[in-house]
Amino acid sequence: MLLKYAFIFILSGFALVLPLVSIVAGAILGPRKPDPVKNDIYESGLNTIGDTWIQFRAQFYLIGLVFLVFDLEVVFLYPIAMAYGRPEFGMAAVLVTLLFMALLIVGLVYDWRKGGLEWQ
Amino acid sequence: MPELPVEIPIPTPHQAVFIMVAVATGVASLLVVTNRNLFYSALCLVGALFGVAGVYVLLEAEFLAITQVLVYVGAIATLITFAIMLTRGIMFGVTSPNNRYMFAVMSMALLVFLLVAGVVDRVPWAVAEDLTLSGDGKSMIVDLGWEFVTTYALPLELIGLLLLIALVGAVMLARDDE
Amino acid sequence: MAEWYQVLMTALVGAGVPEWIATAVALLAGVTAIGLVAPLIALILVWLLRKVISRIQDRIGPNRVGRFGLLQTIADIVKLLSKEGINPSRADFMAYNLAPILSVFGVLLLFAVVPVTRGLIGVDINVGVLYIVALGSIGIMAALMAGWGSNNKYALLSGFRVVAQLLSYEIPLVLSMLAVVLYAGTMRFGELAEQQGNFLGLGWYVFLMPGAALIFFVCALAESEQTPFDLLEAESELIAGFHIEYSGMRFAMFFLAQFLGGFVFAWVGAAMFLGGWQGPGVDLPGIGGFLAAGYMMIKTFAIYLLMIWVRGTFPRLRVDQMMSFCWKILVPLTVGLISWQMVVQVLELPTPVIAVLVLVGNLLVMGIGLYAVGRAIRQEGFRTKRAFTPDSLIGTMQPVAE
Amino acid sequence: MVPLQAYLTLAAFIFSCGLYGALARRNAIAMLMAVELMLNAVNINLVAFWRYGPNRDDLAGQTFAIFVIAVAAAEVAVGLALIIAIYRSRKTVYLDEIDLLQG
Repeated sequence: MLLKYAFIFILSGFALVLPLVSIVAGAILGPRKPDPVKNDIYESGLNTIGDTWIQFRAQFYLIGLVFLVFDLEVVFLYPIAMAYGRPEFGMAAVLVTLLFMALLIVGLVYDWRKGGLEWQ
Repeated sequence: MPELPVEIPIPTPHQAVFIMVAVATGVASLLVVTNRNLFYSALCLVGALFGVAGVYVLLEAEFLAITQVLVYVGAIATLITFAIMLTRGIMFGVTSPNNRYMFAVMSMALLVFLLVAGVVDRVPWAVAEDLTLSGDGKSMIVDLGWEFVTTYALPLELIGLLLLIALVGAVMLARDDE
Repeated sequence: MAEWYQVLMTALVGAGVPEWIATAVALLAGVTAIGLVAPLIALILVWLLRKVISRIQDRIGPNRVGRFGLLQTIADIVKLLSKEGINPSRADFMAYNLAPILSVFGVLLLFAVVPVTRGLIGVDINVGVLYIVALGSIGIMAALMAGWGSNNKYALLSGFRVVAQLLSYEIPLVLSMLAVVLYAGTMRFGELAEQQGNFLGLGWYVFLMPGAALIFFVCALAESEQTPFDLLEAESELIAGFHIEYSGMRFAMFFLAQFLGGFVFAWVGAAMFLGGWQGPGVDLPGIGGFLAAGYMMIKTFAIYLLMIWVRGTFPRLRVDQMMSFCWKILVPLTVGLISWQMVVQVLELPTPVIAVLVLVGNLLVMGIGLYAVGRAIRQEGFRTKRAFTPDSLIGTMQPVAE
Repeated sequence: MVPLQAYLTLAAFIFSCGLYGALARRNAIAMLMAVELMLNAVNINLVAFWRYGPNRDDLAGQTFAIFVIAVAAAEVAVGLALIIAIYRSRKTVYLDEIDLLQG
């Protein structure tokens, strides 16, 4: 098994080097004549006003929150789905799983009712 | 050529990979807590979490490794980055200063590490003789799922309840009140 | 069935090479193959996209460089190589430069698990399906870093949107894949393809689970940032998205990652729903293997062409529509589908009955989904007649009132 | 084979880093990150003991590690929501400036 992951390990090294080499090659081959106007950031051709890192609403955070909860549901559901191959997997196990899923659906519905999923 | 006084062992590929992963993880986690820029801390945290996933792979717990990447790198690190962006005024320079107990805490943490490392080295661990895993990795995942719905059915429901409560609480806390 | 690296290693050891060198050579050969094939595929994809989109829009497309414009992409690469890499003022060096590298990194790693033919899979790991989803999150991190590091309001807003979109659509994506895993009982792509081999190699899961396949396709479109979900780089709102401040090779890296990402999702879809390498005649000795690899590529490119077709015809969604569609339609539908399948499969029924019930559930899901979308479109028709507030388009761009 | 002690030492190192960060940082988010490191160190230990223990068919170590990950996720979700809420009302994420209870 470790041999398979050794392959992924080597590939990950390669996958880092390939874009790095391309970018360095681009930096070497391309011209380099920076000037303030060129390096200025482009915001629809207007001069940039104020600080870039203005504050954002918590909407994005709420989406991330629901995602986190469902991601954990997935982590538990995948092994349970695999366990269907076992002959002794019965109705009791299914009920346990369905109850687990129902709890999370309640969370989603709560968020929905509270407007956490509305995009204002 | 003179003989070396200590024979340097040549690591097996498995050991060599472990050393690489361990050093990377250790350095990344050290940078998480010493970096003065909070955003860089978060990036280093992602690196450290990846390293821990690599450690799980070396321990042949592949489902746990993929869980680590899925939950920690995919969700938790992203949420932390969001929170960093949501809560700061100016992002340049020192955004993550230390408090006045820094040196005391540093020496304490060092002491804890040395103590634990020393103890770990001296304890005669009851390590199994034969370390090969029985069955393939697939049967392990199947067993994990089976454990979740039988032995650990109650903890599973409790986790579901905990997540529900966490979601409700966090939504109430973080919502924009207009 | 022996895997490719085992065959290679046995051959090398047989030739008298020490075992550890044989292992290293085999693994390096595999990595090199992926490293050569992936950029080549990207070249073909760019050319294909341009040609097909041009045809849809009643144009000819590139036809000057090489026959049928086949070398146009290479000319573009030469152009991109000779361009100046501009460093925007006050950009964050680490985040800005790491982002394009990481986005390619995440996509190239996905090529490790997608299957070509029997025994010719980079590595057939036990968690293959989850691996695809988990490593997709590297792209999210890269987009966030690019948006944050560019010191540009549009880039940052787009970076936030990327995260919101990709995170949201990951849930129905992974749940629709769970439907297949639940039925097949495996997460290995090799075994998934094996199990679809009945009925002369036509027992594909798309016939059994059309609902899951449709949801997977929609989510794959969203995950690879294609139309109608490409409002991350909507020209009219965000100019070019999180990579607006990138030029030269660094821009090319984002481009490469996006194309390859879409292709990998098409590949995964072909492997999970269209039977992988299965097809008539794959068990023949000799040509069977080549036929299988051919089927795999044809299916993958068919799905990719479908993606291009969608790209050429569909209008773009709004942010709020996109998020509602995901959380209010797709997620409940997939959860319902999974629950249905869980109940059906645990009943002690003969296999054909279970298959029919699963199919009924999928058709039900498709029906409800299409009805919900239709209703939403009708409501939207009323809504757009009213004067709309520009605030809803700019959305979260407003600073919070002090 | 890598000895068990190597894994335990690595976990101890990560735990100490987390301990230092959790106590020495002023920023609440940095503290949360340090707590995550400590939980990860614990997980490494759990899995290492499972792998090197006498009964590897008993998956308690791995199961527990997954539960730890789930609890950590819930902790992060609520913790960050608290930080965001406090930041909204008090405009700070520095823990020593948050002294609601001192009257």
